[in-house]
Amino acid sequence: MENLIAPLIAAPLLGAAVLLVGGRRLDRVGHWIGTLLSTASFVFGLILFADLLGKNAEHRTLTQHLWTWISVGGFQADVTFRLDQLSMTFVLLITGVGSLIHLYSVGYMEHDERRRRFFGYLNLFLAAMLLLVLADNYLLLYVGWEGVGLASYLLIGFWQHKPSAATAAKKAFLVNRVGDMGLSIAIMLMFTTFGSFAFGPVLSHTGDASEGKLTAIGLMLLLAACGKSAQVPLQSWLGDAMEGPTPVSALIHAATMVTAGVYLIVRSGAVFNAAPDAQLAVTVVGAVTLLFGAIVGCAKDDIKKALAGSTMSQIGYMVLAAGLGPIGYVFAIMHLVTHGFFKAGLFLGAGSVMHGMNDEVDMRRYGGLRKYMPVTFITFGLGYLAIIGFPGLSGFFSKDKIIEAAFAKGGTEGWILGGAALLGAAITAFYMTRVMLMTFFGEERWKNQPTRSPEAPSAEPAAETRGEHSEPHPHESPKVMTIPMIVLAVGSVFGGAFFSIGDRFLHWLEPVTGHSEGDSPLSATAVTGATMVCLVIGVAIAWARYGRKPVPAVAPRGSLLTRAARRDLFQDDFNHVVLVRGGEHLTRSLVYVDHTLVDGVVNGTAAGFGGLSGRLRRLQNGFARSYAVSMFGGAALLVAATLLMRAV
Amino acid sequence: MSAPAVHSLWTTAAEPISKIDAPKIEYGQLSPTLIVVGAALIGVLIEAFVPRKSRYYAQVFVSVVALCAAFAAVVALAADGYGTTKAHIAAMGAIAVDGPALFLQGTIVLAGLVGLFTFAERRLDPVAHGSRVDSFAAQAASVPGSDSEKAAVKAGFTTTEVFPLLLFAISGMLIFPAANDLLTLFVALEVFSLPLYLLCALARRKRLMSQEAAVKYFLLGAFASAFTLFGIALLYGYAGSVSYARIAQVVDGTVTDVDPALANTMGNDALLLIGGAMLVMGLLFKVGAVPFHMWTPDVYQGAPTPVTGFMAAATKVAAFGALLRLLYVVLPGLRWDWRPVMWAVAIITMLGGAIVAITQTDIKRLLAYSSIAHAGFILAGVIATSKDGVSSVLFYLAGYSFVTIGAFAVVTLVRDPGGEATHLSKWAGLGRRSPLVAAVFAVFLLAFAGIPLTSGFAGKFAVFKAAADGGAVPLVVIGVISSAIAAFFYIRVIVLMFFSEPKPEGPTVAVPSPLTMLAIGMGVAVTLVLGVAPQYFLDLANQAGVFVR
Amino acid sequence: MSFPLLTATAALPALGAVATAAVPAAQRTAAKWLALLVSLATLALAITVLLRFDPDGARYQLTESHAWIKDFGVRYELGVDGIAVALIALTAVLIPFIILAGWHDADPLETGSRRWRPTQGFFALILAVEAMVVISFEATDVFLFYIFFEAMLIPMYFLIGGFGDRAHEHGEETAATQRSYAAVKFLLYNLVGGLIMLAAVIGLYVVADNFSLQEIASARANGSLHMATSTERWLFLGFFFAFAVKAPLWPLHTWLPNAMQESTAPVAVLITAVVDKVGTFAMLRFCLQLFPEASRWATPVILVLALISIVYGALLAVGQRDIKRLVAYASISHFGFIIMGIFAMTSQGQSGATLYMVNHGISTAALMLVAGFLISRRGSRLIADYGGVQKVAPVLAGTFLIGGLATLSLPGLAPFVSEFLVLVGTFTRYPVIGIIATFGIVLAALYVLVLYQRTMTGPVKPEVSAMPDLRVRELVVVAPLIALLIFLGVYPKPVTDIVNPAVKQTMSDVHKKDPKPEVEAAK
Amino acid sequence: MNPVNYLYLAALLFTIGATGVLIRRNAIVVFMCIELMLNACNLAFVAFSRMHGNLDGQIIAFFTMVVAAAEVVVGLAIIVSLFRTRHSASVDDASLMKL
Repeated sequence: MENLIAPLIAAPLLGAAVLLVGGRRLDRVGHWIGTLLSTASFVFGLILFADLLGKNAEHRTLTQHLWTWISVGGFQADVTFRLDQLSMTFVLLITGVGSLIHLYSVGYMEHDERRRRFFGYLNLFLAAMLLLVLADNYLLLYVGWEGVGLASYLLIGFWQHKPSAATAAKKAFLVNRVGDMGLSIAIMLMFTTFGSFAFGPVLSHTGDASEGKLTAIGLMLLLAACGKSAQVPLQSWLGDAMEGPTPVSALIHAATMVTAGVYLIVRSGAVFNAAPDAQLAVTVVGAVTLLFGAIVGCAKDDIKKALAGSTMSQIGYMVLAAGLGPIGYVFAIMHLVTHGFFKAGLFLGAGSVMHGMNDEVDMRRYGGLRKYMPVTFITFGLGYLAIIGFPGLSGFFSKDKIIEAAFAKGGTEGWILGGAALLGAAITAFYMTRVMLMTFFGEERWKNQPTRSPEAPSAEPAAETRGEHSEPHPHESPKVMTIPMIVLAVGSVFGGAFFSIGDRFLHWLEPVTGHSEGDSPLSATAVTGATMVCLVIGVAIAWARYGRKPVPAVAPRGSLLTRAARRDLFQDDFNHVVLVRGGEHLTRSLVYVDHTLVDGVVNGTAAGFGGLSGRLRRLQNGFARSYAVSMFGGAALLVAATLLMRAV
Repeated sequence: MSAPAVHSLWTTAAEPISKIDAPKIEYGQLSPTLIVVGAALIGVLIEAFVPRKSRYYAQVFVSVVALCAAFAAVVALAADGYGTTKAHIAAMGAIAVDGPALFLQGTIVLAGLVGLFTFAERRLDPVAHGSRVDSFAAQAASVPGSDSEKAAVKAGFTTTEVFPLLLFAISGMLIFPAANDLLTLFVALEVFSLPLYLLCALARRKRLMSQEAAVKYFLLGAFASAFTLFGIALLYGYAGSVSYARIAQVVDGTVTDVDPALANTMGNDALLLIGGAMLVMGLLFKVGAVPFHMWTPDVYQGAPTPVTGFMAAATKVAAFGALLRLLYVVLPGLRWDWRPVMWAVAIITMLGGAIVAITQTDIKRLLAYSSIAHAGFILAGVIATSKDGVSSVLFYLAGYSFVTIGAFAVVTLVRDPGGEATHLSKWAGLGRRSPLVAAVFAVFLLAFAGIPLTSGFAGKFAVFKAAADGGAVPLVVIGVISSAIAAFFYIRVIVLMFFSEPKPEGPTVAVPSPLTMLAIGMGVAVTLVLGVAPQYFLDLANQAGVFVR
Repeated sequence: MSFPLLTATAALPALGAVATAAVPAAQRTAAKWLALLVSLATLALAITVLLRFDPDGARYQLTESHAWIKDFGVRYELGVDGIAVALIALTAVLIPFIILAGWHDADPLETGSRRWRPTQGFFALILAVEAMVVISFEATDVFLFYIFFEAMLIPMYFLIGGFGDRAHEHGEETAATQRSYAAVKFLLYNLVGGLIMLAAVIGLYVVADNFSLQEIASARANGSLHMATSTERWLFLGFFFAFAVKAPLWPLHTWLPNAMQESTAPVAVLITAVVDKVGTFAMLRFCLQLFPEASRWATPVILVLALISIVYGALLAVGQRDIKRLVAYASISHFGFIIMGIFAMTSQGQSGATLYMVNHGISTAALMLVAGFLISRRGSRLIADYGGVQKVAPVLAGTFLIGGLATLSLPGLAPFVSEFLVLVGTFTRYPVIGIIATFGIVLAALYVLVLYQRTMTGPVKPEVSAMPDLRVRELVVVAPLIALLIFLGVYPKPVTDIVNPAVKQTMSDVHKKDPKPEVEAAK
Repeated sequence: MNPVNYLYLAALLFTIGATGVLIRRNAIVVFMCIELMLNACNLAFVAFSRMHGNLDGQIIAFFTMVVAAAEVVVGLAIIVSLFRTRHSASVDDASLMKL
């Protein structure tokens, strides 16, 4: 049965190869090939899942060894796959959501002449992501890790003729590279510590290693996670990543890739368990990010950017949970899965809205769309309820558990983290309600709109290919797009309940991640109650600001905080000033140094000899008598020297 | 009369008339020299009696035959073992017949032969009034630009005297490294210098420069030989004899019969040191070592290019040969005195030659300075004072002389209306015009620069190796540095020839007669053979590495 | 006596060079085909060497030994270990692509007489370089190696100075002067290095009295040949200097940007992918084997210099405005990695370094050759002159991107394996240096992606709007290279298996062992 | 009289000759100075010959004379031709070639 793991990856990889090498002749069928292969991989996933369920909990780990990749001295890296409950969960999420989004893209990218390549990239992403979660050692994981980075680079920059897209893609890759640095250093540390970097040896020997080493490894892994999962301080790329086509944002930058960081941390749980300092760092990063993202999310008028902020914040929750150790691992993954459903749904909804609105992304130009695109409205609305944690929907279960766990951490830490989580919940409720209201309620601001203000965010120029820039005629999207949305909506409604009833998910995952009940200072009900209160407050404020009074079509200046949030709390400006400008100056000065100093020394020596030569040749003045003088002098010297030699 | 004094060819006349015994001369072993001298005399007779028309051919014929015969003789002697086992001192102590002597004589004769080819070249200069002319003045006596000169040119005169002069010079050079007493040394020095002075003055074009070169060369040369002679006098005063062996004995203090009468002067080290220094100075002048080098650029530039080539090659060989013999046979006991001094000379010669060459703009001057630098490299080998040193120098000289003649032969090919186009700017883009000539010249330059797979590298390696073995590591390092500097200007010429666009009014490359082709061809052949498979010649040099005492 | 395979591998291209040069002026195309065929035949021979080589056999195999210049203690001694085999294979693989890529680079300009035959010369010189590189990989006699190490400069020099990009932003006149400047700079730099090495070679002879690598190494090992510490260090420095110039190592690197910038892309590849490898190879074979103590003594300094090369080269690459210069500085950074790996003195480091030489050769070839195709289309090397190429020439852009990704050593492509091995190998012994070096991978991403963004993405520049996509010949050049990159990326075993034993030997030469991990967790 | 004095004289003459070569312009005079140096050498030879009581020195002196004569022949020929070309025998005028 484990022989089915490789095909799991191979299918989308094959798709990518065929679609990218195949060339124009595949243009007509390309997207169907892509969808087919990703679905195939999903089917493999289901078969394997069934197989795992058939086994009892202890034997639910399949490994498949293909070949030895690198072997030098003690350095041994195999191409081996490991399928256990954790990776299984991801496989299903990735291939499932992935296939849905493939389907959606068939409609969404219909008018793009480079659709074939788009699907090639999507397949490439699936393959890399699957490799990431199925790898049995960190180096192989690293391959997938950078592979998804590449795929996201290609997809963010898919509309390369847009400089903003190209820049965003580059930025995403670079920031991720910083994270990757962390991962590679972590691997080196593992090698020096354990003489190996395969999951088995490393995770089973954490007990024997010094805590210092483990903390170092943990922190490096955290750095990697920050890069991939857009956690503070490496979060800056996610907002710009929205330059990519919306399905990409849904799949890569909401459902799957950005959650890889969480996977890494949970997977390396053994390391973190043995390195409390590293764990603390993780929780802090998580808490900070969940607030950061939420705040940013509140201020964005670009619907995708707002959702991006929320993604950041939700992943913050997961990281926080993962940082809590065995208390939180399971819930981190659980939230990850539910989030995969509803956030993907939300993005697809947003895409559908834009699809109907000439790719308008400025929510201030939406309003009252519910009657024009009912399906989108309903699915989006369900996703909305799910994410804010409306009782009964999936977000409610998963997020609530995390908040509990945060308190269960105990001590002041517990209170702080829990408080942050609660606050986050409130803000989430606020900005999501804001999005909801601005998009589907209120008066129709897109009617007889003035010429768009230049600074207003303009998105997908596929518009050029796809119809005119006249007043939009909102309309529902075709089936091929709505069906995935519906499916995801269903998931986001029932997922949480399904997982939590009887702790299904807990029992499923526990063998891998381990689990322990913290001693919460608050009872579960208390936490839930608090969460509910926060939720209501958030919604209320949002309704007060955007539901009751009309939304101005041009963004008001807003409070200092708002403006800060619009500018991502100045994080980009900081990067720009410190890193970009500084880097430019550094390189420019180095170029100068290389040319004048290093090269100058060489040319200088040459010039020096030239000058010396010029001086010396003047002695050759053409007068025989001066030649005679030199001879005479020479003879004198010769004699003198000889005598001197004898004298001394 | 004290018996020991009576040992030398020159003093037999002092014997009482009654029992005169003819000096014993091993003609066979001196045959190379004698053949050349004889040919030279025949050449004089030809000048006297053969009608002008056929003189050229007669001269060339005689010279070629003579030189070939001389070389054959050298080879025969060597094969006969005179280079090794039978090595001894001939002509009553006047001339040594031993390895170095034969090796150098062979080199000189061959160099002379190749030089002769370039002398005899008559295709390069445009035909003057229906008669082919070589690169020598129509009539040396006539004033440049005067009617007499025009008349001479019109009459199609050529200075066929150059051939006997060449032969005389060669004969002198043959004796020079073989000379085994100071008088012979001096006579040989003059015998090959005087013809060269004259040859320098005989250029067909740019006669002013030619004459100036001759004057400078002559005056400075005479000046130098005066020093040499005084040095000889002092050494004679020191040792009471001019025979190398005798002086060496006195220097070593191994002399058996000290005549009390001489005690006051004999063994007076001041005499020895000053004399030795002056003598060495005379030789250093000939090899063109700094600071006695200043004549080289001017003379090389002014002299007719074939003469320059011959001079640059053969003179160096002969002079270094003599220097070796002097330092290894006469003054080895003085090693600790002259070595440091020679170190200094070698260093400033290497660096000076290389550095000044960088900014040269005339190809002949450039080659002159490069020859100075090479003199420095060879000196490094001379200083090694070991058998290796000797053989390495011999090898270097053999390789170097052919490269030099070849290079100057190429220079004669590049011409413009004013004669040879020696200014470097004129050489721009030569590689585009006539890739073959440029390539050949490039090969010579690379050999000069000591790039592997050329004789230059093998020689340089041999010399430096000997020097390093002799403990002169700093000398090697400086040698390496100066060869790096030298590489710079050789490369400059290559860049000029290949990488710069040819000038529209650039020079033309004359198609030479087989003679010059032969000269150049031999140059290339020797360069590559000595570069790729030097072993055989290294063996030769090794066997030839021992001086007879 | 068995068939002298190694000699043949070196002699074939040499003869081919002569033959190519002899092709009459009119038959230009014939010369090209001849050169191509010869290079392919050489490839065949190289593959035979690869197959005949037994990784677990004697250290040096297929050895040949003949007396040459016994006066200098020089023998004509050939023999290959795993490292040499790998590099010979690399050379033999790359040359055909170089020839094919340079197919039209040397078609004669109008100037010059009919006797001026640049095309024949161009391909003859390339083959000559191949011959010399191959034999210097094979030589196990220091002197023999030195001779070809030096002689190599001459054909390279003519290739750089004689043949440049067709179109030059400042016109042919300036181009010529800049070219010859670059050529002279290249030659003098390397000649100075070589001459200093010559002094060391002579010194070695004075000490060891022969030049046979094996004899000297074994004599040193069994103590029968003693070197004073200072002597050994001086000799080491003499050798290392030459190799560091060739490699090139900061601060001796400045000749490389000029040389690569001015020469045509194929020649640039020849320089950085093939010829420079001789330098790093020689460090591994000669410095470490002949002077183990001195090597260990110099390690810290060399590592720091290598580290500077890595960061410095990458930073300068970021700052370049000229595509070829950018690649050149990138190569400097990569050579930093190679040298670091060699002197980290761990098996991962040295195997990684060897693998790196191979991979860097292939990846640079891919990137540079595509860049060359790009430049030949637009007639400018300036990044600013491009933009939006991706839209008009997607295949070109794609291959260019893959080359770039290889250069930034993306996992899955060959360079990643070697780079990671070098990093790990360094890290295990020198953690700090390893970590700082890791910054190199971020900078690499920076310069590659900036280059790609500026040239390939964004709105289409009018000058490039009519740019044709890759032609068949060009695809034939690029596709195999990319295939090779991917293959060695996922399955480097064939190379590592050959290299590892040789590296084990070298490690024992320098009396170094891999540091042990803190916990013995592996199996 | 002590023969050593002759040596001093010889050295003196030699120096005078050398100085002459260095300071005089006229090629002829320079040449004469050289001849003077040669004669100084001869004097030295003869003196030494006397001191050593063997005839080598004297013989050498004769040879020197012969050589000097030959030198005169060649030298004068060159100098005269130079003079006829330039109408001046000044050594310094002949400085076309320099640097």
